[in-house]
Amino acid sequence: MNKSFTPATLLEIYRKARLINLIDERFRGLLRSGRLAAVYYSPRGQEILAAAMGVHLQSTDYLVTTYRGIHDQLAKGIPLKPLFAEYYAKATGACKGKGGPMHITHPESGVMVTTGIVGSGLPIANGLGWASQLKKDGRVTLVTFGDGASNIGAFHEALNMASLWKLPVIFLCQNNLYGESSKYAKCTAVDNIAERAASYNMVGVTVNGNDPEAMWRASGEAVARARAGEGPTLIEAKTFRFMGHYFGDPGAYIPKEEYDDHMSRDPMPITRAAVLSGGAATEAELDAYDAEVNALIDEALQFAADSPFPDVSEIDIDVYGAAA
Amino acid sequence: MNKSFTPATLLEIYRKARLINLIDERFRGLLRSGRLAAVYYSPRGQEILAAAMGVHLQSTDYLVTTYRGIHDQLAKGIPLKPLFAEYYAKATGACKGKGGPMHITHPESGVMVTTGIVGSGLPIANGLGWASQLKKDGRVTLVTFGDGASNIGAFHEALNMASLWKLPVIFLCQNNLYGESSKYAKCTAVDNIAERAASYNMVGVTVNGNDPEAMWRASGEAVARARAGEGPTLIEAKTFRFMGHYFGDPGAYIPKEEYDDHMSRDPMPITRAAVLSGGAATEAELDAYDAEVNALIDEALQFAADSPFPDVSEIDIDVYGAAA
Amino acid sequence: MSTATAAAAEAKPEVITFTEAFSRALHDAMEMDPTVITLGEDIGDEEGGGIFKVTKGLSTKFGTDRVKTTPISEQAIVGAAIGASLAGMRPIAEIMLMNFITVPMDQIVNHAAKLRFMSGGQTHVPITIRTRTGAGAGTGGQHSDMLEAWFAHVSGMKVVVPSTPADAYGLLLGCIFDNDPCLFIEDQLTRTQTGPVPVKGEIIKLGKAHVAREGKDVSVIGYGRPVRDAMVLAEKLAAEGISVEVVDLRTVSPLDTETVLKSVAKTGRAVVIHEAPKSFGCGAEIAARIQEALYSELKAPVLRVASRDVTVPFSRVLEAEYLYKASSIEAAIRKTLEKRAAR
Amino acid sequence: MSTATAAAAEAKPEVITFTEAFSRALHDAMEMDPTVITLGEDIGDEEGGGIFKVTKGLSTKFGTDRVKTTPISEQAIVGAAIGASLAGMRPIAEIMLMNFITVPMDQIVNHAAKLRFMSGGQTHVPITIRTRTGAGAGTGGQHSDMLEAWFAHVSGMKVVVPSTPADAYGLLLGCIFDNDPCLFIEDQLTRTQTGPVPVKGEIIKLGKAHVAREGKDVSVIGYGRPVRDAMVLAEKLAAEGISVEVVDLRTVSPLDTETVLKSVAKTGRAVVIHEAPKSFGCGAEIAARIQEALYSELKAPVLRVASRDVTVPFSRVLEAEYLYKASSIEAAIRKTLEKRAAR
Ligand SMILES: Cc1ncc(C[n+]2csc(CCOP(=O)(O)OP(=O)(O)O)c2C)c(N)n1
Ligand SMILES: Cc1ncc(C[n+]2csc(CCOP(=O)(O)OP(=O)(O)O)c2C)c(N)n1
Ligand SMILES: [Mg+2]
Ligand SMILES: [Mg+2]
Repeated sequence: MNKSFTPATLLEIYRKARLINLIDERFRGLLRSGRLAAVYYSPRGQEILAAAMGVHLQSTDYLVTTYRGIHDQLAKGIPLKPLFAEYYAKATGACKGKGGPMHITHPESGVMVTTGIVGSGLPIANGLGWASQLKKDGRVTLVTFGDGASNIGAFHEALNMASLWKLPVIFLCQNNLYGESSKYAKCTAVDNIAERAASYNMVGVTVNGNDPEAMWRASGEAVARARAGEGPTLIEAKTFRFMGHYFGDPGAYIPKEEYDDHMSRDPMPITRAAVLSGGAATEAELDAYDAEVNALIDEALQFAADSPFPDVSEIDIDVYGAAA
Repeated sequence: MNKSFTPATLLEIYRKARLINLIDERFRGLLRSGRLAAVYYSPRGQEILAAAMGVHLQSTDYLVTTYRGIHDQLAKGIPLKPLFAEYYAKATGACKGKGGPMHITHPESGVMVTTGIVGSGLPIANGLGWASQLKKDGRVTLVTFGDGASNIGAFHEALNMASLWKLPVIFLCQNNLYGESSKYAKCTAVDNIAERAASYNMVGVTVNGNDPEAMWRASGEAVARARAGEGPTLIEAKTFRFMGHYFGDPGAYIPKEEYDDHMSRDPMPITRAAVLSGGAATEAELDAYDAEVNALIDEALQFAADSPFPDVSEIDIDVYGAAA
Repeated sequence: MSTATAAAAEAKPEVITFTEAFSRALHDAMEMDPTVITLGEDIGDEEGGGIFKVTKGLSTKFGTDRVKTTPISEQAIVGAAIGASLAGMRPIAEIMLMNFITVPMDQIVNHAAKLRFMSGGQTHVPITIRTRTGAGAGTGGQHSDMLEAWFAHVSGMKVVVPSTPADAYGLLLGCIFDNDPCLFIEDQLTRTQTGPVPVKGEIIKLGKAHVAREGKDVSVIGYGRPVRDAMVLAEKLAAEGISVEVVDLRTVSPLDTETVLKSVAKTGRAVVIHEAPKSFGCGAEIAARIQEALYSELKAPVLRVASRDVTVPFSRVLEAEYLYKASSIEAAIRKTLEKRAAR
Repeated sequence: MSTATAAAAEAKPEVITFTEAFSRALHDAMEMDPTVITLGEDIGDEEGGGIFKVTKGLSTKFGTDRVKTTPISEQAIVGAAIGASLAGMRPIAEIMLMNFITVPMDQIVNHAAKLRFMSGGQTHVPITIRTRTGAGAGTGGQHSDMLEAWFAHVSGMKVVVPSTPADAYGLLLGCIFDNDPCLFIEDQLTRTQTGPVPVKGEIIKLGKAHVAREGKDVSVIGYGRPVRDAMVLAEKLAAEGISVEVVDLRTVSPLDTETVLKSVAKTGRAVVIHEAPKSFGCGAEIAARIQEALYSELKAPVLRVASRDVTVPFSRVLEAEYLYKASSIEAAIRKTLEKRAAR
């Protein structure tokens, strides 16, 4: 795929990433002030990679993500109201308040599974890909996971099967250098996770996930490969987790120099500057976009806040379906 | 390790392999005639690799093997009487007739675990290696498994951990090209399993397991590496399974040409010829060895046949130990 | 009989084995519905159609896209079934033997069973996991376990165990076309035993127990292999004038409490049977429900007959000692009939 | 009091939390016995000493060879514990949350629990698997399950659930120094609650239930968190003249039937409680044994109070509805005391 990376594409990526960024900031504010009480795994620092992948996907494509998945879900196009309402545990939430942040599901936007179990999304993604292969619907399945997940058995079984069956699946490993409080090198006996693709005769690429163009190219190639029926790809997007594992994690285990070094390369301001220097948008336009997004956030938060909690009768619903 | 491969070493390997070979032939005869009734997974064709590894090990080293493990157990030095009696389900069996062929255990000869679950021995081997590392007892742990096992999650988790912790473990994959009735290529998305070692920064070697010298060198290097505390090795020993998956399996799924081609390279007669041409032994001496082994087999079979079945009271013993 | 019916009789044997019943259900389901697909180890015809030949012919007839032989990767097998079901398929995943189901427990319990609820009903997981097991084959501790109690304890799952070939056919179809994850357990010991031929395409709905034999003195409640023993015993005891009612649960979970209580309310006595070890097994739940609901009606304590609380031994002598015995079922039935001081 | 005892009192606080109790048991065990080692995700001090700080200080004090932070590889974690135990060590494996124990089920069930039996007693597996769980924290369907019933159904395993910090300390030591594989379950909801300080090094032997409060009208039998509710209720009901005996199982399996039956034989009434969903849970086994052994002594059916048979919901409104309620325990106690027609 040698489509050229235009300023317009950069802007599109920035806008998606900025949406994620503004929502994450707002959520952390709400959590800090106690107005929102929910488990929360901030995607801060990982916005660009999700956005650069997202611009290649259609709403009919499938996404399987994790507890740290709000950036993937937003990049996939999930609407704010059902998403926020689910965080607020409300009846109007995507999952009626029954799933919560770790289990966001929204089939209309292709968000099929959000799992709280490390590595478990990968085998499921294969099944979605198998169905697409059978139906010849041309859909691509994106499954995202962390560096720590690359050490669990499900990763191995899933990549081997995906390669054997040439499934239209993209395995996106977001290597943010930590799994909870454990350092990458202490848990992962390989320099670059993408090298593991060789164990499955699979294409594997390591890319700087915080570089919009590099991430956009790697993603585009993987999506094109999948759509063409040429099989899966393992993308390792190097990035960093700025806000600790979960909201409230002081991240004391991260050496200050390491943290500052990454912070100094925060992809959001860098990308914003690139958009401006590229001429795709002016300061004023970007500020206007922020205002626009903030208005949407306000509206969705209001919706979530105003919505009722699920009725207790919901407890016995959705346990089993109507018998076939 | 550049010890030279002498005719004496070849003879030693041949003798171990021949012991396995003669016992396997006898067992299949007994099963055919119905005088032995037990699940049996023949190692026919895989004798040399087990023997060439075995000559490097001491009785204090640990072995973790599988249902197809009789060649590994014999190469490790398990005595015939408790082994045969266990196949005969007798009270004098290594496991008092409670474990059976798939669960042979004999700590005195280092046979710590025999599992019937594919891939499950690998994580356990790491623990034995960890204990040796803590005790600094210089022991090596050998864990053997098949090509099919290289596709299960436990394989991945175990190799990653072994490499991170530099454990004194040797992962010996006996690639006999089939997992039950499934062909290697249909299940395993890599040309050579040893390539998977790269996913764990581990040394990986693919060797012709039916070639005594090549297998002896690869094994010696791995054992030396483990003893020196330089970490684990993944050895892929290419071989072939001549007698189907289990005793009674007609092996109809193996194309005749493929089978005949491998049969024409049966390592037992070839190695016997090499021993003779190498001058380490004469026809007469090898025949005498066979007679000697057959006498031991007769004796052990008699012992097994004459032994009593376990008393029914055994049912409630060995469920829990005496409280600490 | 007319030559026509004679021909029909010829064309269609009077009985089939469990294996044939499992196989027919798979063939018919795949024929009935193109969304039915299946995967598992060695199931394709290139591999001989499965270790017990249950899937023989499927890959040839329906193609290797719908019938996939997999690597030895149980987590990937169940995960693929789940994912495909989310996209509208009805996958059937084979786990060769039940002890290997310990490998994909996360996929089954944390995902298949919970996704409908956690998604607020937006998605559901209509998969069937076929597995086989059973003690008595001399395969020892890691190849014989009945673990159905684990899954019965997991809401969202359905657990089904047939006791006749006809039930096996109808219930397997019931699982395949049910809209929730079903665990279907095949007994490896009785697989060559025969029974009447089921009606093609006739589904047995899940969740209903079946009164396999009516009686008035004591209710024997169970599922799977032991129910076959109970039917034989019931016949034998009838000669002595002891009238045994046999309730075959068919679906172990969700449990059809209504049918069970109706029977025991009538007989006043209950013996609960299963092959799995007794302690913390499914029989405990059945007994607990009966004694709670029918305290005043019970003429005797609810008794349980099951296998011993130990690992399945290899040696036949010990394996026989491990396994529940028909004689123990008979003894339990007689015990419930003994006179006893009323409370 | 003398200045000496005053100083002692100062040096040693009167109460400790569950978390402190777990932590002390680990520290003391590693100090007492050099073969005690531990591994798990994020447990080292470089990682902050574990998500709830239970393992804090261990790696610094005993070294990173004996205290190993692992990759996210539960099968490898439990397998390594098993292997090391076969070589004479006493490993403690931490599975961060109980839902993740679905991943290493094969290692636990097919290996840890069976090796002693399958080897004819030549080897055994003295490992302790520490895990934590519990609903009420708003973490939803994949982070709250109580799955102890699965393990209670597996012979060879011991399942332990403490209800006080002192028990937590003594029972965790009991698991570590026991010669069989033990599953030790820590409740994440009560971890900051306090109780009397245990005696250093004092082991509570496994397999014995504890009569936490004597009474004569009704026996409340359970383990873990609900036992704490029962103790409060017993106090409250005593004021009304209802004398409640509370039996804390401590070891869920193997079950101390003797102590349970002794209590119910005395009171004639039983209420069985646990947090896990009711159906096919451990309470069923307890109820089944009681009704079988004490048919004539029971003055009322054995009642069970447990959580709902559904996935743990995220929304607090629903989560509260899912969870067993102290009020339900009280209602059950009163129900067993109602007059009823004798049989
Ligand atoms: C099987 C399993 N083990 C452990 C956990 C606990 N856990 C949740 S997130 C996490 C770290 C995951 O790290 P990584 O895969 O790098 O993803 P990240 O959080 O960095 O995005 C762990 C250990 C889990 N959820 N599932
Ligand atoms: C987890 C698990 N899945 C499936 C099986 C059934 N099974 C037993 S042996 C076998 C084939 C193993 O093939 P391979 O690893 O190549 O070893 P080989 O038998 O060829 O020596 C299978 C699928 C099992 N024992 N364990
Ligand atoms: Mg990470
Ligand atoms: Mg093989």
